[in-house]
Formats: sequence, C-alpha cells, structure tokens
Amino acid sequence: LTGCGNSTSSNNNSGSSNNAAAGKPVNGGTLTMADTTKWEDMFIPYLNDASPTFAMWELSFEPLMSYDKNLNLTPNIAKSWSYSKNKKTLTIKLDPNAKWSDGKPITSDDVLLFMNFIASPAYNKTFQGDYGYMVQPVVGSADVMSGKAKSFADTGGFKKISNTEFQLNFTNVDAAVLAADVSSYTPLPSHILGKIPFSQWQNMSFDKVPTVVDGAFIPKKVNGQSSITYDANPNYLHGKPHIAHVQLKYVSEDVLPSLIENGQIDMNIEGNNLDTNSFVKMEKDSNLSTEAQPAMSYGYVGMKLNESKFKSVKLRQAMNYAVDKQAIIQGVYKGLGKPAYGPLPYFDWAAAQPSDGMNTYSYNPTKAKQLLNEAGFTIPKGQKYRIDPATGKTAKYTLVYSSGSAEVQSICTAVAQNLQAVGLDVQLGTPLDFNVMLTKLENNSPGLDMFFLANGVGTDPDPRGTWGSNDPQNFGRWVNAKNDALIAETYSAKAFNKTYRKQAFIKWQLNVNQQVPQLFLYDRDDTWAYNKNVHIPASSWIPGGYTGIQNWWISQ
Amino acid sequence: MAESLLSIRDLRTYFISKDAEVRAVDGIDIDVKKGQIVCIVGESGSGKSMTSLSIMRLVPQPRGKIVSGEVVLDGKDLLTLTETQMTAVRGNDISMIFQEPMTALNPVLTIGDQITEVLHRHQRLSKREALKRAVEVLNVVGVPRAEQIVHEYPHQLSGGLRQRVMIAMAMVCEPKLLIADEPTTALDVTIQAQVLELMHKMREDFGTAIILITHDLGVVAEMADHVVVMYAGQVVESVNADELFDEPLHPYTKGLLQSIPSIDEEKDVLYSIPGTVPDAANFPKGCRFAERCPIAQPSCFEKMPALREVRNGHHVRCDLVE
Amino acid sequence: MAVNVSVSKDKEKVVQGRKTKSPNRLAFERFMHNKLAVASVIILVLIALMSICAPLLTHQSAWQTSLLQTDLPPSIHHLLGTDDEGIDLFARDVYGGRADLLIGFVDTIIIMAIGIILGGLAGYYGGWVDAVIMRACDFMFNFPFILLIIVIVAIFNVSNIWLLILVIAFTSWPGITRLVRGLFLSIRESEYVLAAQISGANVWRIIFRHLLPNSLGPLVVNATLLMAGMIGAEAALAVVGFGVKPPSPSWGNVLSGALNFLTLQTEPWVWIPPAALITLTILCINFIGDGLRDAFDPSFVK
Amino acid sequence: MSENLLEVTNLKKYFPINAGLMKRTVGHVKAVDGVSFTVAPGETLGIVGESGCGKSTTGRMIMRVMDSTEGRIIFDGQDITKLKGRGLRNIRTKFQMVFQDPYASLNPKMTIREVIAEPLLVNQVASGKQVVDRVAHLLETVGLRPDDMLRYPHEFSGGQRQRVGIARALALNPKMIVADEAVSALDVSIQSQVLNLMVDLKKEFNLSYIFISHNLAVVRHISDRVGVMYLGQMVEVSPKSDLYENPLHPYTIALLSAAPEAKRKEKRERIILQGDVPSPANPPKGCPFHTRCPRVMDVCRIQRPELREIRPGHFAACHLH
Amino acid sequence: MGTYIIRRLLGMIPMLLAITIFIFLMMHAAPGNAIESMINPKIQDIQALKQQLIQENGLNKPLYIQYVDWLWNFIRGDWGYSFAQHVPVTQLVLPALGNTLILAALAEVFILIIGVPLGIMQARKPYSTFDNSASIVNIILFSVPYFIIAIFLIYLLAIKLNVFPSQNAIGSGPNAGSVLDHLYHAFLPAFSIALASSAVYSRYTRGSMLDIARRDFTRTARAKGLPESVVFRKHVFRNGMIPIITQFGFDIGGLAGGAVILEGLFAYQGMGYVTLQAAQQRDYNVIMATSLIIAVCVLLGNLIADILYAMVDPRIRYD
Ligand SMILES: Nc1ncnc2c1ncn2[C@@H]1O[C@H](COP(=O)(O)OP(=O)(O)OP(=O)(O)O)[C@@H](O)[C@H]1O
Ligand SMILES: Nc1ncnc2c1ncn2[C@@H]1O[C@H](COP(=O)(O)OP(=O)(O)OP(=O)(O)O)[C@@H](O)[C@H]1O
Ligand SMILES: [Mg+2]
Ligand SMILES: [Mg+2]
Repeated sequence: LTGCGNSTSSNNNSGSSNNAAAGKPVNGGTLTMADTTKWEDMFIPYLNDASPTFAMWELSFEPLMSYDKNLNLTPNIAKSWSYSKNKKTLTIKLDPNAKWSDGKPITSDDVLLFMNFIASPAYNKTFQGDYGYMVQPVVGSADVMSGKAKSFADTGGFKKISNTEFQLNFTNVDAAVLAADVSSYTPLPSHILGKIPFSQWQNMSFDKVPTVVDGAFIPKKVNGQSSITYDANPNYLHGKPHIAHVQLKYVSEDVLPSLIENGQIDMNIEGNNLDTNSFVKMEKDSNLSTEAQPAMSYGYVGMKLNESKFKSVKLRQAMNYAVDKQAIIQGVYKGLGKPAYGPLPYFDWAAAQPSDGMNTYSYNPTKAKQLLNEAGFTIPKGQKYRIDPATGKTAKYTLVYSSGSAEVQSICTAVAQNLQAVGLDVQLGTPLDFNVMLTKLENNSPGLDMFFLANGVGTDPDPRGTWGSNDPQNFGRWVNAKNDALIAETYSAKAFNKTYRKQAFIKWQLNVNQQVPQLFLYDRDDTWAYNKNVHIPASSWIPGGYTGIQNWWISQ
Repeated sequence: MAESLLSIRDLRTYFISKDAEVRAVDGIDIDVKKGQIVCIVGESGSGKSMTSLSIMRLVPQPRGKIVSGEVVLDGKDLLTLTETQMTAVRGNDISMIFQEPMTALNPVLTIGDQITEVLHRHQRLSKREALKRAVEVLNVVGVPRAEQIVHEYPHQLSGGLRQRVMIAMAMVCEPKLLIADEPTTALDVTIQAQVLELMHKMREDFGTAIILITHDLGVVAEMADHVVVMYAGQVVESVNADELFDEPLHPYTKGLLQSIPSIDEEKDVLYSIPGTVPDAANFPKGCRFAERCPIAQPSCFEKMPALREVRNGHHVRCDLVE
Repeated sequence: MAVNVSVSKDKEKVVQGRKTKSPNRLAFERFMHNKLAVASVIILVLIALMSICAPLLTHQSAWQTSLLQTDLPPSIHHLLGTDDEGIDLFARDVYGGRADLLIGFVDTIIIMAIGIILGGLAGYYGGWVDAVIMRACDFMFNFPFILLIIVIVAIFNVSNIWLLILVIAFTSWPGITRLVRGLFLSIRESEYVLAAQISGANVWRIIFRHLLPNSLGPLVVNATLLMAGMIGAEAALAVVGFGVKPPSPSWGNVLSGALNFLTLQTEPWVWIPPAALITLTILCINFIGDGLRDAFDPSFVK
Repeated sequence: MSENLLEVTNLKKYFPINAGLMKRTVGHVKAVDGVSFTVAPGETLGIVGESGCGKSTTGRMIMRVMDSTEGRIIFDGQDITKLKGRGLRNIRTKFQMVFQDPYASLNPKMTIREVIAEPLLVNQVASGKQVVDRVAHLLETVGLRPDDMLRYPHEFSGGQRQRVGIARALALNPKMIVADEAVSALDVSIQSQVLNLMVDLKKEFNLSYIFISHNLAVVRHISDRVGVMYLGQMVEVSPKSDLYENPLHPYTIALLSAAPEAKRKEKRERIILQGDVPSPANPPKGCPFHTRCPRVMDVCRIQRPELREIRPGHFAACHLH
Repeated sequence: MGTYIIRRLLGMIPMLLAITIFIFLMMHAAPGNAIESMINPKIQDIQALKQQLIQENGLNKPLYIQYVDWLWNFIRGDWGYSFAQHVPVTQLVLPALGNTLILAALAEVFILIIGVPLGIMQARKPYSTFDNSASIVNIILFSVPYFIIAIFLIYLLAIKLNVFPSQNAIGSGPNAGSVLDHLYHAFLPAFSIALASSAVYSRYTRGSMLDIARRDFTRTARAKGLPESVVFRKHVFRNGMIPIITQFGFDIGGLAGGAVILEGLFAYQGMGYVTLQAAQQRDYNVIMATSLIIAVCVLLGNLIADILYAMVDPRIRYD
C-alpha cells in the first residue's frame, strides 16, 4: 500500500479502473460525508454528548473493544481480557501494535487518562458531562468523582501492570460491566494531554485540530461547524485506509438528499440524517447505493404508572393491542422498521423471541376492547369513551411529545386516534421542547399522562439506568419487585456465563412483555445513501451503523 | 422706440390627461422690447406661470404640452429649437427667478456651486474664475460677505438674501431677458422694496428686459413699462402702464383696480367682482369673463371676443369697448 | 341615501344630489377604475371564500392523519395527493387559508387599533406622552420583528394561534404607531384642527372626526401592506417551525412540510399550490394597496 | 369696570430653544415680548407687521390655543389668561377665529354642514333640525346657498371657502373674531368680496375684530384702530387715519413708504430699509428697530422705549417723541 | 458634527439599559427554571448539581443583583456558557457576528448594484414602458415571500448548476475561512436578501427621485440651462439619495438579526441562525447575548444612518 491518493489516481488511472471493475479496492480519493446537525468542534471523545460530535470523533478515536453483527464483543485496542476468580478484577492486555498516529504506542496510561477524565469533577460539573457512569463500578470512583482523589491509580481501582497491561478492580461483582462500560473506554493520548488540566481541555487548540489520534482518520483542518477535513492515518491499527481523505460537511436536512443525488455529497454520516421519504426516493436512484440497518433505539409511549389510571395491566395490554404499529412503520417509516413488543431490539443476542413466549401484541382492536371490558372500562350508552372504573369518570389521557419532528407528530396523532377508536379518550398535549419534556418527566410534573420517547439501547443489553424501579430514566416510574429481582439476575455472578445471562434476560423480558409498562411501538431502521463510487463491503454494516472504514474505497 | 426682443404669438399650453384637457394658456400674444419691464398680472390660475414656463419650454411633464404658437426671441423661434439648443438659451439668453426662494435653491449645494454651474455651463469658465465672478455678481446684487456666502448653504440665509442669490444666479450670464415669477410674493414689504429696487438696478446696469409676473397691482405700478392682464388663460388687456392705471378699458381690469383698498385714502365699500374664475378644464363658449361682467350682453355669452387694438398700443379683449 | 334637508319653506326643498360626493366616495370611484386593483379584490374575496367555505369544497379532513395513505400522488380521491402524515393536501391548502387570513386580518386590526390609539395620543398631545410612546417605539425597533417573535414563541412556548396573533401584534405595532403619530402631528397643525379646538371640541372628537378621517388614505394603504407582511411572516415563521403549530393547516405549514429539495423536484403538487396561494394573496393585497394609494392621493398620477 | 371687550396687558410668549449635548434650553425665541392693547366692543383692531414679528402668536394667545408666558388677557371682564377646561369652553363661544388658508382651514372630509355645525354640536347649543336651520341661515348670511351644505370643501373656490370659515366663526354668535391673515391668500377680486362681507357682518352683529395682516392697505380699509408690531413688540397703536396720515414711529413710516401702491400719479420718495429683520431669538438690545432705523440715536441702542401716548389715542414706542 | 455624534452616543445609553432590562426580564419570565434547561437529566444526583449550579450562577440572589451581575459580566466579555452547544457563548456569537456583518455588507452591495440603479433608471423615464414593467416586476418580487426566492436560488444555482454553495458560512479546503471563501458562501443568501429588498429599494428610489424631480430647485436647475443629465446627476440624484442612504444605515443594523429565516435556510452561521438555533434549544444565555448584540447593532445602524444623513444633508450638519 504505497503512494498517496493523488498520485495513484493520476498515474495509474487505467490500473485503478481495472481494479475497480474487478471490484478490487483502489487507494486514494476523497469521501465527502455530511451531517444534518451541527457538531461541536471538540475532538476529545465524550467531552460533548451530542451525536454529531460523536460521529465526528469516532472517525479518529477507537474504543477498547468493538462489536459484531449480533453485538458480541470483539477485540480492538484491547487484544484480550480476563476476569479474576472473584470476578472483581479484570485484566486487560492491549494490542502491542496499537499506535497513535505519531507512532507512539498506546499504553495503559492512555486508558487511565480516559478514566480519570470521565470521572473528574471538571468533566461532570463544568462540562455537564454525561458518561461518569462508565467508571462508577471501579473502586474509588466516588473519591475521584468528588475530587478527593486525583486518579484511579491512587484509589486502587486501576493497576498498571505494564505499558500494555492493566487491571481494573470493581466494587461489586457485576456481569455487565465489561460489555456495558469498559468496552467503550477510549484511550486518550496521555503524552499529549497528560499535563493539561481537564478544565482547560475544551479551550485547547488540540480540540480544534488534534494532531494525534488512533482512529482511521486524522482531522487536518476544521472550519468551525461547517466542515472538517481528515487524512488517512498511516499508523491505524487495522491498516491504513484506502480512502485518502474524508471531508465532513454540515448541510441542512432539506438539501442533503439533493446534494447526495447530484454528487456534491457522497454519503450521510449518521443514520438519522435522511428523512424517510427522501430515502425511499433515493433507493430508486441507480447512481446511489442505500443501506438500512436497525437503529439502536426503539420508539414507545410511556405511561405514568405511579398514577392510578394506569394500574390495570389489562388496560396496558389493551393499549398495546389497540395501536396499529405496522401502519406506523409503513406510513411514517415506509416499512423501514419492525413492530416492537419488548425492551430489547429483535436483533440483540439476548432478545426474547415469540418462540420464547413473547406476546407480539399484533394489532387487534377487538381483543383490546374485550380486555378493557374485562378490566371494567365500560362504555356508557351513546358515549364515545369508556369510564375508568377507578375514578368513575371518563378514561381521559394526555399524550405529550417533543416538538420539532413531523414524524413524531404523525406517530402520536396515529396512536391517539387508534386509542380513541377503542374508547380511550387520548388527547395530544402541546408539543414540548425535548429537554423541557425530559425535565418535566424527571420532576414528575402533572399534565403528561402519556409521553412519546425513543429509548436508546446500549450495545450491551444491561437494563440498568432505565428499567430498575429507582432508575433515573424510568420515567414511567414503574415499580415492580419481580422486575428488579429479574434484572439483578442479569448481572449476578452466575451471569458471567453468557448462556445463563441470556436466560436471565429472557425471563426479565417475558415479565416486561406481560406487564407492558410501556406501549411499545417500533424498532426502526437507520438509513444511509451513498454514491455508487463509494464501495462499502457488506461486512462493514452492523446494527446502528458501520465499522471498518479502512476497508472502504472509492472508484473514479 | 426700442426694438423687439421677444414676441409670443398664439401660444397654447394645455395639460392633457385621459379625462380632461386643462387649457392653462390659451392663445396669448405678448411682446417684450429690449430693456423693457413687462408685467403680467392676473388672478391665481390665470396661466401666468405657465406662460413663463412655456417660454422656457419647462412645462411640467408628462402632462403639460405646448400645443401651438411661437415664441420668437431675437428672431429665432424657441419652440422649434432642439432640446440641446434650448439648454443653451436657458440661463444664458433668458433666465428665470421663482416665487419661493426657500425651495428654488438646492439645499445640498453651496451657493457658490449653484452660481458657478451656470457659468461653467454657458461661459466655460474655470472653477476659480467662476467663483470670482460669482462673488462679483453677489456683490452687485448687494449680498454682504459674498466671499463667505459662496461657501454657505441656502438654509443659512434669510429669505431676502436667498432671493438676491436667485437674482445673482439669473444675472450672472447677463441675459437679454429675465423672467421673474412673483419674485416678491413671499417676502415682507420692506424686503420686497429692496428686491424691486434691485431689479430696477439690474435693468439699468445690464439693459435686461424683464417679464415680471405678479398679482399685486402695487408692484405693477411700481415697476411696469407695459402691462399684460391675463384672465382664464387669455390676455384680456395689454397696455402701457400709465394708461392702465389712468384708463383701464376691460371690465375685468377696471373691477380689479377698483377692488383694491388703498393705503392713502379710505373707501367705504370696496368694489367687488362677483363670482369666481371659470374652471380651466371647462371654459364657457363665449367671453370667459361674461359670467362675472357687470356690463355683459347676451352676445358675450355666445362669441369669444378677439384681442383688438383699441388705441395705439392698447389691446383689449372685449367687444363692448369702443 | 341623499339626506333630505328641509330649509325654510320658500327655499328649494331637496338638496341637489349631483355634486355631493364625499372625498372617500371619490377615492372609491377612482379605485373602482383601477382594473388591476379590482381584479385583485375579486381574487382575494375568492380566496377568502375558498377557505371559509372549505367544507363545501372538500369532504376530506385537513387534520386527520392516515398513516397508510402517506405521500400519495394526486388522484381523484386526493386531488393534490397526501402529505407525509396521510392528510389530504387539497384539504390542507383549502383550509390553510383560514389561519393565514386570520393572522393577516386580525393582526392588522389589532395593530391598527394599537397604532391609532398610541400614535394618536402621541401625535395629538405631543410633549411627554409623545416622548414616552416614541421611546417605546424606538425600543421595539431595536429587535428585528421576526427574530423577536421567534424568541418569544420559543421561550414562552406559544402554541395557540390566538397567542401567536398576540405575539405578532406585540412585536409589530411600532411601525403603524409612528406612521399615525407622524400623520397626526402634521394634521394637528392644520387650521381646521385649530378651528375645532377653538370650537371647543375635545380630544376624541378631534382624533376621530378630524385627524383620523384625514389620515385614512395612508392608513388604509399601510394596513394593506401590513396585512401582506403578516401573511408573509406566517409563512416565514412556519418554515423555521415557529408558526401555527402543526397539524393545524396553514399555507406556511404545508409549504414548510415540502421544503425538501427532493420533494421540490419530484412532487410539485405539494408545494406549488401553497406557494402560489401565499404569493397570490400577498400580490393581490399589494395591488389593492397600490390602487388605494392612487385612489386616495390623486396627485400621484400614473 | 372697563368698557373694553378685550384688554391685553404685557403679553409675552417665549419659545425655548434647545441645543447642545443634552438638548438643554439655551435661549428663547421672544416671539411676543410685552404687548398691550385694548379692543372696544364693535371695534376693529388691525395688527400689521412683517413676517415673524409675532402677530399670529399674539392672536393664538388671545384665542387661548397657546399659553402665554407672561401677561394678562381680560375678555368681557373675565381674566381668561389661565382659564382651562370647562370655564374656557364656556367663554370660548364668545370669541372665534377666521383663518388664513381657505384650503387648510376646512376639514376636507366633512361636509359644509358638518363644518359649520361642529361648534353648535360640541357646545350643545342646538340639536337636530335646529342645527340644519341654523347652518342654512348662516350660509345665507355669508352669501352662500343653503343647499350647498351637503357638499364638500373641495367643490368650492377659495373665496367661498373663506365664507364658510366665516360662517363657522359666526355660528356661536361670538362677540369678537380674530382674523389671522383672513384675506391674504385670496386673489384681489375675491379679497374685496370677503372684506366687504366682514364689514357687513361687523355692522350686523356688532362684532369686534382683531384683524391680523401684513397688507397695510387692507388693514387700513377694515380697521378702526391699527397696531404696528415689530419683533414681538407693539411699536405704534393709533386710530387708523392718524396712523396712516401722520405716522410717528420710523418703522411705520418706512413700512408705509415701502408698500407699493397701485397708482402711477406721483412717485413717492421711498425709504428703503437696509438689512433684514433681526432674529427674535436674538433681538437687539434697546429699541428692537435700532439696527435698521434711519434715525437711530445713541439712546436707542441702550434703552427700550416704552409705548407712550404721544397724541390723544396715538401711542408710539420711540425715543424720538 | 462631533458633538452631534457624541450626543447621539450618549442618547443611546438609556436605550441600551432599557434593552438589557427587557431581555433580562424576558428570560427571567420564561417558564421553567433556567437551571433545568442547563443540566442534562441523565446525570445522577441531579438535586445536588442543581443546588450547586444555582449557587454558582447566583440564582438565589435578589433579581436586581442578578441583573447587575449579568450586565457586569456581559460588559466584561463573560457572556456565559451555552448549555446546548457546550461552549462559551462568546465562542459561538462572535464568529456569527462576523459572518452576519459580511452577509449584511454583501447584501447591501447587491442592493446598491441592483435595486438603487433600477429605481434610478425608472425615475429617469417615468411612466415609460420600461418603468411600468419594472414596477410590475418589483411588486411581484416584493410579493413572493423571500424564502421562496431563496429556495429557488438554492435549487438553481447550488443544486442544479452547482456554482455556489448552498450551505454554511465557510467552506472546506485550503482556502476555507479566507475573505474570498466568506464572500463566496455569503453570495447566495446575500443575493436572496438583495433580490427581495431590491424591489423595495427600487420603488423607494424611484419615488424619491420623482419627488425631487418635481421640486422647485430642479426647475431652477433646468432654467439655468443645465442639460438633463447634469440636472439629474447633480440635483435630482444628490437630493434623492438622501432618504435612500439613510435607509441604508438602518438596514445595516437591521440585517444583523433580520435575516433569520434566510440564515436558517442557508445554514449560514450568522446571528439570526445562532439565535434561531438557541431558540429551538432554549439556550437562554445565547439568546440573551444575541438579542443584546443585535439590538446594539440596530442602535449603531441608526447612528450610522443619522451620521450619513448629517453628512449628505447640510441642513442637519449645521444644526
Ligand atoms: N401640473 C399641472 N397639471 C394640471 N394642471 C395644471 C398643472 N399646473 C398648472 N395647472 C393648471 O394650469 C392653469 C394655469 O396655472 P398657472 O400656474 O399658470 O397659474 P398662475 O397664473 O401662475 O397662478 P398663481 O398666481 O397661483 O401662480 C391652472 O388652472 C392650473 O390649475
Ligand atoms: N411653536 C413655535 N415654536 C418656536 N417658535 C415659534 C413657534 N411659533 C412661532 N414661533 C416663532 O415666533 C416668531 C413669531 O411667529 P408668528 O407666527 O407669531 O409670526 P407672524 O407675525 O404671524 O408671521 P407671519 O406673517 O409669517 O405669519 C417667529 O420667529 C416664529 O419663528
Ligand atoms: Mg404662478
Ligand atoms: Mg402669522
């Protein structure tokens, strides 16, 4: 693999086209990608929590481990790992070939720097950082987070064994911590960043144009929030990418499809950049390739289960039957998705299937009405809506959603209309700004009985944070002892056995599926469209996105 | 007798629009001799200003049109000149001053600029020379501090001074004819006396003939050699000034003279001409004054009388006058 | 209509009707001679009728989503196809005028009322009343009006069309207020106002019988400009998502739903009708304004 | 008790001039600077003077549409200087005004009837049919046809409009009319019509006029007594024949000689004053006229002459006398 | 002239204070605690963080102290932190201000090139066929909502012909951020603004010129024998431009925030765009800063207008 993109394309023109015709990768070329939301020009991983910013630095930084199609862990910078007997110590060996772009090796210190940063008060308070939970299971996390200790090396949480080997000590036995947290640790170049206080990181020139990275592409020039130019990293762990340059541009959602169609942009970078309508049209364009992959989130309508109106399980089941999820997927997402009936996406290794006893709650208004009748929700003669037996008044609910998305709007309208059809008086509330809505849910503010949200699912199915009775993101405030016990089983000591863990997950899902604390709607797809000249091996596509960008190539 | 300078024959200026034809000037004849002061008097709307603008060929566009007639200045008919030839006449052979010295000067140019641009246009003087000449002329018209005033703007001057500047501007090329359209109406009596005095002086110094438009018979008495009385777009009487006051012939002129109160004597009741001027868009068929005329005969309403020379140099547009 | 005035018995009893056209009546007649303006009035009335009588023109709902019927091309059933929520676009276009005309009309009335009262007081009284009101106007002028609406709508979460109308009115009154003040200030100096004061007329009589009727021309002309501006503003706000809250139909909302360049290219039936309706409405209002100006100010001849 | 209808004593009006950084008042335009005169019932006082000398301002202060800075106005035995509100409204019916511009003084959007009826209606002296009758009567009085009352001002000529203005002033049966340049804007032939009308009305209704004009001939024709103003001050007041035949103040003399007379007989010796009227914002010390006076003396530059009765009924403010 | 400017500048201070108070109170009256919009609900131990933020931001102090603090910080250049964008507000707003000024300047240049000359040409031959057709085009252009014009331009020039960028205020590549690059990116939005405003300006210019052409002093100039071209250039044009130039001054200020919609469509990172984004995200600190800056721009624009006015019109200058 020699020469840079320019010379390849000009000197070996015939050769490269031969290669292209043969489907063999050629080197060189520029891949122009676009995002439709602005990023912050902050290249330090996790410094900013916005997804476009992630998309931007993920080209340049690598986590310890990565995933395959079924979300199983695979080695990346970490070559291997093992647990101690008591399951409280994890030893990780780094790949000795893993190097920073300046040729320096990636070391244990680089991982420690990341951990200290993510736990530092500067990160959590000044930057309102979002990922402190990643290091919380590690011994001494509370001290580091409060500023009492400077480093996990001092608290005994982190033990450096060699430049390429270290140990992590955990407070509790937890089967999920590796996949859910440690796998995402993203080493930071301590030889560059080590001496600079965390509080200054966001003001450094480094984050404008970082010089040293370990990912496939090195950012070379940042033009504010408009565009970024990257060069291929010759020292990339998985080999120097075929593509010589990547250019990332910001364009608005309205023009992106047209720009991809006329070749000004090669590809969208995030899976939610394209609106479904445009995507469907682009699928028919012979100059473009398209790709749909399940998104790492599912849409649902939550209910305030701490309020008496939703106490009845039959009511909740009836709601799940009453909504035509397939219609939503067809109408809003043009078929790009699947109906949801449980908390884990269907493609997850731990997802419970109908064969495991999951009820799919496929659209059945008759069944819904029957369930409602059984639960005592009856319709008085000549009325449209049912009476809530608990209050004796009309069963009336307000459904709130966040403003700004026409799709969410359509979905909620459809849900409300479906539920009205079975006699439940569901009315749409005023659309709220997303953060305002979250705050209201957070504070258990009155006035929102039901709410539409999309729930992100991690690459590890660990349900904590969202599903536990006291979890901060349990917005529906579903308190269920059986559920808590089933969740605890999924990270118990026994769960270090993957088969056991899967069974634990299935049991948990069956309970959720029966209790239906939410009105599950859909698992939707993320979509990409790209120029035919861009060649992306099928193996690059995984749920939630792509990997292996070093294998992509561009024909002229 | 001095030779003729300007002679206007059957001049007609109309305002033509879709639904009306306003006959502002409707067939007038005026003669001006070299160095003579001819006053045009008449009521508001009688066509005095339009006559003067027609001579200059500056009738308001787009509706005003000189329909017919000739305006002969020194043997050439101005109405047949091209626009370029006409610009050479304006400001050079004929110049003009207007009623409102407030608005007739450009507020954003200095006095000097406005005077020198005439010199530059007609005499091709250099900037320096032109300015020198401007100061000279300002001195002649009695503007104090002329050297400073050329660098000042119109709003810094009083009304009387502005009118002097206007006169200086008009006289700077020593034109053969000066048309002054109510030059003193906006001024106070004491200032008016100054300006009238100045115009006399101009005539003496430069031998300029003056057409002085006014509706004030006092000014006429003060200034005129010859008087033209206009009524409804026409000349009704044209006469030597002395004769006008001694022996007016047209009933309108007579009425006009009788209806003015006097400073010197007391009249118990003023004579007054009944009625009002006819609408210029809708003139009656016969004599235009017939409706208000105390001696009108039925024939007056039928036939338009012609402007006749009743005595030597005394023209009247009335059939009843002997 | 001619008022019969009986004067002392032996005089003529009935006033001749011939020459009694009021200046406003004359202006109206001049207006009626302006073909373009009259045609605009007719078109505008038709557009208004269309949105008011929308239920007669289509039996489709302009609100009801139907997710199995999204993005259909035009057909007999859906004359202009459906949008991405499966709502009939023809119905949305037809009903959409209601919001736009409501905003245009009501806001114009509110703003004119505020402007006439505040501007009237400022222009009539002068002095500190004038100073206070004019400073308030200057103050409002420091915030570009669309921007201010956006900020207010965003932070106070305005979602009701009537509140939106109020917000628009709140941000847009200073222009007319200044105009009215200027007009009043100049008319106040005229001798007939002085005459009325000497007759003993009070403020309100002077404002409503003298100042206002004589500012009618410029006011009416500016009211039309304002109304055109409001309809344009509705569309502009809709484009950035701060207009009438969807799914309520408004032309701006329909148009903003189509502001995607693939749609613009491939589905002209989605965006051309609302764009054309907005433009046509504004154009008609502007032509009417032009006509009114010529009618009220005949010296402004063509 | 005086038998005067109007007594004006030491009337002053200063308009502030604001300038400088903070728009402070840096001086005053002394538009009217201590004017005194009286008007008897049925008498016409003419006020002449050059533009800007304060004639209109005086008239407006008397009409109480402008507050005076100083001085007293007594009308019909009542001090109206500071009168406001209802009291003012009541007394106002007794003095009215006729304006200069026949085009600007009638509301173009009102019919003649509405124009003339306005004083009747707002003062509630008549209603309904009474109003119509009164308007018709007034129109006849000023020489217009009553059936014109439904027409609008734009359909009338200048002279006719001025008649309407006079009819409006007469509507409330006033005792006094202030006519500010009431005929200046009219053509000579029309002017005499209006002047005659005013003279007739004065006799018919025993009116007093304050007749403001810059036209000396017109003032002479209509007035009983004449006051000459210069730079905010009354420099001479006298019965008219005395004033016109034997003027005392040099300014009056100059004014009379400068006025052109429509006669050719004898060419009078004219006194042409030099220079302009000084600005009332910065009036000269001493006698206001000393800067242009052909007979200026040293005392004139220092001391302001008082208005003194030089001959019976003939007052002048001049050190010469 | 000097004192005139100083007086106007001093006169701006109370207005500025009023603006700051208004902005401060408006944000304060906004429903929902400002803190709540700042913090990410996913953070654990929210209550403690809230308390800490309230303390740090002085939200427990009396209102007027909060106001004074805010104002003082603002004057010192500490405009707070954007909680939606995670950067100090200055970093967000200052570049945006630069971009907007470029856009405004370019737009004004276009207006000067298109609208004003068109109006002048119309005024040279009023009521001619050219004048009448230009008037019709103007009124149509004036009636089409400007964002529709902008969309059309994007479609034609950016997507179909690909000669101008449709998005962003700066580009990529080696020249990114250069003056030329800035102008290149500002071209389409500026042109869109100019097309819409040109209609207004040419109407305005035409009216103003025709008005002057009717004035007495124009007649005087003609009576002096000046050829029509000189009359127009020296007399009509000079006086007719006075209101236009003044309007220009006002617009320079107004464009700072006035082009919200267009900046949005073109994703042009100017003041309007930043404000729009901040409004969508309820990013209070940013809204406060941009509103204030925009108001100051408008004030300065008015000042410029006044100064220009005084410069072209001696009646004001010698006041
Ligand atoms: N621009 C115009 N359009 C239409 N008619 C006009 C125009 N200018 C003047 N007229 C009409 O032409 C007639 C003559 O007007 P002109 O100005 O010559 O009168 P004048 O004798 O100068 O009156 P004044 O003493 O008031 O100046 C009048 O009836 C007037 O209405
Ligand atoms: N509202 C005002 N504010 C400031 N100065 C004023 C005001 N009204 C009048 N003046 C000034 O007061 C002086 C006298 O004005 P006034 O109108 O009384 O004069 P006048 O004798 O009626 O003049 P004219 O003959 O022109 O009508 C003038 O210098 C004028 O500029
Ligand atoms: Mg004239
Ligand atoms: Mg006056």
